[in-house]
Amino acid sequence: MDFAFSEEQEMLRSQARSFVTDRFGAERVAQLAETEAGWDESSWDAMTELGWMGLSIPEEQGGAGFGFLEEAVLFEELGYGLYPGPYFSTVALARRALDGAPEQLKRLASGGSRLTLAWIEGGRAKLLPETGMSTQAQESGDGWTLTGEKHLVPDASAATDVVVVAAGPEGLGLWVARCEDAKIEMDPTMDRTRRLGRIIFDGTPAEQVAGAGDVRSTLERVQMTAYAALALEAVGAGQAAFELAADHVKTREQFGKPIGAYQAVSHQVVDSYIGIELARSLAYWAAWCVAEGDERAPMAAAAAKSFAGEAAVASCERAIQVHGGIGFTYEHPLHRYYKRAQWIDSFDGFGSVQRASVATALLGS
Amino acid sequence: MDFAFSEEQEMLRSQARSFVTDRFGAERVAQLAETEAGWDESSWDAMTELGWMGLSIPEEQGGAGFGFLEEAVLFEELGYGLYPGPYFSTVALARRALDGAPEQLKRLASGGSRLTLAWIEGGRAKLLPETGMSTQAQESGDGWTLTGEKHLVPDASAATDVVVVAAGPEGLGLWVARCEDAKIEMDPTMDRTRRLGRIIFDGTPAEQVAGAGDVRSTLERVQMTAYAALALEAVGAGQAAFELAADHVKTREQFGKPIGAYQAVSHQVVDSYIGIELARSLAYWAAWCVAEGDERAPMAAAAAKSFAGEAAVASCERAIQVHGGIGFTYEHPLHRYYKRAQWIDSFDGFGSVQRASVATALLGS
Amino acid sequence: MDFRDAPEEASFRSELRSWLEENLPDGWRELSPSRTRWNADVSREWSKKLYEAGYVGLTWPKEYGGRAAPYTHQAVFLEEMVRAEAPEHIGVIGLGMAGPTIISHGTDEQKNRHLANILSGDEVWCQGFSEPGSGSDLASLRTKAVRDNDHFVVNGQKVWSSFAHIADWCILLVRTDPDAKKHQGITYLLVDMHSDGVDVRPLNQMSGEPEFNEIFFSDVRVPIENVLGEVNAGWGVAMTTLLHERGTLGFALTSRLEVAMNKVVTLARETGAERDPLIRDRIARHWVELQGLKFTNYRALTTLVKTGVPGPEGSIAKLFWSESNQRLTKLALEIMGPRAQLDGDEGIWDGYWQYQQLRSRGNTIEAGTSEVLRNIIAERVLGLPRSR
Amino acid sequence: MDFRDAPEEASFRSELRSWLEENLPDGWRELSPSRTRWNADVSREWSKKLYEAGYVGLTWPKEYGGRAAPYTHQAVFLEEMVRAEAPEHIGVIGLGMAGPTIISHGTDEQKNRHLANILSGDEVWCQGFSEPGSGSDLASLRTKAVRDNDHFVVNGQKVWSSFAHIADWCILLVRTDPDAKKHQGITYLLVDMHSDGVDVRPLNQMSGEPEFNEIFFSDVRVPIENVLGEVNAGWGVAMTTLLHERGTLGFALTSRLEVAMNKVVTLARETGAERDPLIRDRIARHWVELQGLKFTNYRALTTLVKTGVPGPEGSIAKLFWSESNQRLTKLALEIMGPRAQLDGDEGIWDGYWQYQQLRSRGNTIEAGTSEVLRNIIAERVLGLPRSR
Repeated sequence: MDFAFSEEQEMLRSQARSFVTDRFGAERVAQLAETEAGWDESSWDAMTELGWMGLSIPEEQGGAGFGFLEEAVLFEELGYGLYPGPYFSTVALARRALDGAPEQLKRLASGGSRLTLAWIEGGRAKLLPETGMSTQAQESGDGWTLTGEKHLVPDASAATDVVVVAAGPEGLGLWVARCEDAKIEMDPTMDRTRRLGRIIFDGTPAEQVAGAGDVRSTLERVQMTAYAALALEAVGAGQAAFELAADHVKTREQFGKPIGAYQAVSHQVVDSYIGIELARSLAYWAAWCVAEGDERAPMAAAAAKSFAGEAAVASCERAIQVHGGIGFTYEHPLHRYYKRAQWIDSFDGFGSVQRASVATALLGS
Repeated sequence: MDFAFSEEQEMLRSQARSFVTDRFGAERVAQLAETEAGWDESSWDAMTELGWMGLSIPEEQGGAGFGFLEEAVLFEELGYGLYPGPYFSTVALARRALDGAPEQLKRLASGGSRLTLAWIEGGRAKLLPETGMSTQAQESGDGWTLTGEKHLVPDASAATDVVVVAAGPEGLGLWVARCEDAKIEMDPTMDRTRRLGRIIFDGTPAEQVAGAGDVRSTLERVQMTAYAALALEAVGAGQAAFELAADHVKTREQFGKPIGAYQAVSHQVVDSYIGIELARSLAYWAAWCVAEGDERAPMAAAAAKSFAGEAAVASCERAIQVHGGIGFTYEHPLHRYYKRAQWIDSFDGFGSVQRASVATALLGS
Repeated sequence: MDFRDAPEEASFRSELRSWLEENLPDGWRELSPSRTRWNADVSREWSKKLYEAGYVGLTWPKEYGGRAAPYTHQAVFLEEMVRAEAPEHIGVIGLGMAGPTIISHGTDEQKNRHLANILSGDEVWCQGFSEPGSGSDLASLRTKAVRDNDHFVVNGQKVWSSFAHIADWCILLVRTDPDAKKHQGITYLLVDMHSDGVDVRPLNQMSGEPEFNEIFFSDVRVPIENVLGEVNAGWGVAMTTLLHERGTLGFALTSRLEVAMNKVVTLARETGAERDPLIRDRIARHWVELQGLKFTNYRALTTLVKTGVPGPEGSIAKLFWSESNQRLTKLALEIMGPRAQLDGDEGIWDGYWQYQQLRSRGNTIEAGTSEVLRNIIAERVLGLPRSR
Repeated sequence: MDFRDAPEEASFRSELRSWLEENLPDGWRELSPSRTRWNADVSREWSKKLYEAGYVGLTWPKEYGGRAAPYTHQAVFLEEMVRAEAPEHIGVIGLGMAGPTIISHGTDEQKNRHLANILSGDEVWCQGFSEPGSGSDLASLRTKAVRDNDHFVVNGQKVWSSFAHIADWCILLVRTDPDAKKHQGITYLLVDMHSDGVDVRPLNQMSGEPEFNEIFFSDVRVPIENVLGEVNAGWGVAMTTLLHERGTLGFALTSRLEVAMNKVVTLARETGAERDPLIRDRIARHWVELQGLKFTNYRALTTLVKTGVPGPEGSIAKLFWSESNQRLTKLALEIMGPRAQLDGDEGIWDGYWQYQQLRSRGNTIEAGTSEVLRNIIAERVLGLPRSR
């Protein structure tokens, strides 16, 4: 029973903290958020060089052969720094669908691809589809083609490749396509550092990576990994907002005292501290369960995502409140953490959706 | 548009306030709560003399010919004073089922009866029964007899007569029986000033007061009147707890200051004030709607009961908290308000049950 | 007690309802649940129309263009505006704050000059109270005005000023005696925003849109007759303004909340969320809260009508409204599920709720933070000891 | 990071699990979800059994009867006690507060005299800190002790003292220098509760049952060798006690919450409330919170194991536990619906939840009010300025 990261993992954390604070301070993130691309493509090469793309990819495919626990450290730190770029969509979503596609993993580890996952269609938004899909995969020569439209695809314009949930002749399956072969339209997204878009496939060539037999289990793995990753990001973002709040109330004076001396202010900061610490514990537990393939992983990940998403939102809201007017302006960084926290909170449904899964595990359906 | 009680109603309020504070101060209520009877039977005669029993009963049956708005004033004040006795069960529950029984109203107005309503059976607890009832009414000579067992009957041992929801040959109906003809067993109730009991009928003679044709509408009237009355009582009880809290924090000192100077304390008292004021507005609105037979009455009464019940519970909880240890003792009066507030909150289901009715009115079922 | 309209209220209501039906801008209702919010030109035109029909300044004295109607007519007016989802008058600050303060403290000349123009929308007003260094602690303000013969010369910076970019006039608090105690060296000025040396810069809020502004004053000359009340006695005058900001305005805000509540019901129907028991419970909770708030306002109003002083319950309005509006707008996003992040054209209703939700976070900060308002209720309404 | 048991943890767990299965009092599990709670005789016997099997004082030094096991064994112990729904050791105050304080500050003689007896349950302890006039402001205490040769003579009154009616010993704070500053004239005494002049009177709590007591001291003579730490330096010693009360005890309280959580699930199943989506959401919320609290405790524990100092997260345990327990017990009543008012024999599970719900209101008051604990986190953990 040991609830601490290893020394190596802590070194990775320091590395990641330096990376985001040196390259992606609040001002830089704000600048990038206003650009058309929304991110700094050169950061991908830097992160590849640091070995981050292949962290959990086996050595034979050019990765480092570590697991999700190492990636967990990065998710928390990239959340803290609000890193804008397709790391979440690549590593938490698409990469989890590629264990049966060694060539894809090789490309990813070498920095040759950036990925995302497309699962949502008009009217259906759940990550685990109950039935059918209007996006169709058809056999064509020795390969496949995809036709259909996917919505709310994270970081669609930053990705080079996309894993698609589609209906094939044998039932649901997963295919990978090149983004350049499809049409991509980005939508206005509240969180400008993690945008959503539509991808339209029209006879787009694709390669199958999971068939009807294992699509469900693959998507379950994607879902729990995404939940855990988002919980960690939420902890990072919520922690950053909490730190801004704590620093501000120590120095801002009103009525002759720092406002942190008023309980109506200080107790809000305490509640953020408590919320984020509990969220952190849940997120680490979920990360470990996912990394180890523990049987509690789906429940732990759902629990962590629901709690951490809400805790991060609340931490940002309290931070805005104790900052007063300045925290409500566009020029202050707080709203960026807030929008990321809300992005996380809304992913695959707000907290009550994940709590419904927890309830099913506890009480039956 | 006028949101104030009339001068006459305000005089009635003063009269009621004097009655409860002179005769039923916190110490007296505490004494009575520990007796076997649980109340002071002589108070009934005094209240009858004040004309309270017949307030809403037509003059031809010996009443004053006023309406529910006058009774509303009493419910709030009796809640403030935690009056122990079957006023709620008589006036808010049973009396509303007796409009078609002028002789019963006459007896009530003259102080000749104290009433309650018996609707719950094992396994079914809703005031508006969906179907069936195991308690049976059978014709017998020129009258009726009742057989069956009713649970959770308010103030069962203090009542002389009971209105019973039972199944007759034509379907559900309402009958009145004498309590002395039935077997009454009181149950341990958290609120010792408003106890619940079981009444067992075994061929008990009874008089029919509503038949299958109007039982549903009668029970709907009972329900909305009970909700409004309980909302008013909750306002009274919650107000009393709020006042105890406000007084305490002005005088109790810790760290060299009255504790009301600490925002963590004073803001709790403010939140109680807000909760009770909103509850009061809802309760008055509901009372007016019920008094006038306004079409919004069922929705207003459900809204008021759900909000006021929860506001009163919260007001008591904050009062206990700011009192510290002393507020948690049996000898302090606070727990009596708290238990009454919880009694109200649990009546016919906690707040979410009434909110479900509100939602149906707003959104359809 | 009677929740029905008295006869003259009923006739006022029916006259107003017909008027609104005939006069609402074309296609307004269809437009309203979209992000398209506030357009100064449309708003000015609408304000004028309302004024000419006699619906602005209902409770103001007749000699200043008002109608001297009872306060209950104002309540009827707000209810009908909600029912019609009608746009608001442009002069929020003038009608709710500057006007009532001028009525209380102004000279006849000031009243004659400004009040009718406020009602007609010909003068748009803004507020110059807050400064970067003085938020909740308003009396620590440092913008200074120095007497120069028959003028004050103003230098300093104000912030969080809505409408300043289109305003003609400003109610401005300045320090005129730096040696006096904090509350005793403040003067309340009426400042022409078209004066030389006034520079307005928009401040973007979280959603990216401007709404608030900074105002910079550099040697702005304000004639001495534009002092409202007495020199160095501006703090008391400012209290009148704040009382109206938190009281009367809170009343109007409750009407806005009712509009939003109705829109949430529509949203739940459109998305199918109306079948989710968790959403149903929360919608019902909001509806109940809203009725509680509305009728609490009415109780305070009745006290005002009967005694001339609003009931203490009025202090609740702005505080509770702001927290309720935050919960309601968040509920709207939750109803949208994963689509909650889609803003603008692709969002449901053009990102209406995305804007409203972000905007709502300012509600507990502007016009008295929730922390300050709870202190005020604790101290002034409940008589608890001071916590500062 | 590894949430699995290390090999020696696994073997400890399996040994303990078998032991509990064999040794739990007959019918205990069937009895436990009823109001029948706490019986001193059963509890003493059980405590002795636990002690003799070596399960008490797992982390205490061997020379005082402990097992010198790593702290993780204590966590395993608590988990297994929850799993078995086993009764607790009678010596809550001795094990959690008096014992650790004596280990930190006691003389060898004091350690030898008391520690083993605390573990075995032969000495039951109570706490004499709070007074009617000094609740959160503990240092304002007025119970005084005057030196008389080799004794202190104690006079005064303490309150909120659990177990005092069956206690053999008391950790008592007294004022020994009335002229010193508030925190500097306090001495920490170990007092034999069987001494002349000690009078214990039960205080009934809201539910009507006694649990707390008042203790009156009239010329009680306490030998000078029963001073813990130095004379007039009792405040620092008391801080050690409070740290353990809120830290270690908070850890154990989380285990209790887990037992309660499991019972709520059972209740929801028995009543059919498990099908209500509102109840399902709340149960899930509680379960999630509970895991968060439990693993936060484990994180603090890991820090303690690695560095010898518990992590700052530990300060959360008692505060969050108390508020969570209040919500959970209220949920249980709501699950019962209109039957929630039925207490005692006629209630579901003999009024178990009715008692628990009322009892829970004390949780945010005893052992540091939530207000004080938030101040402590603000000031000591987050470094915010003092708010008093």
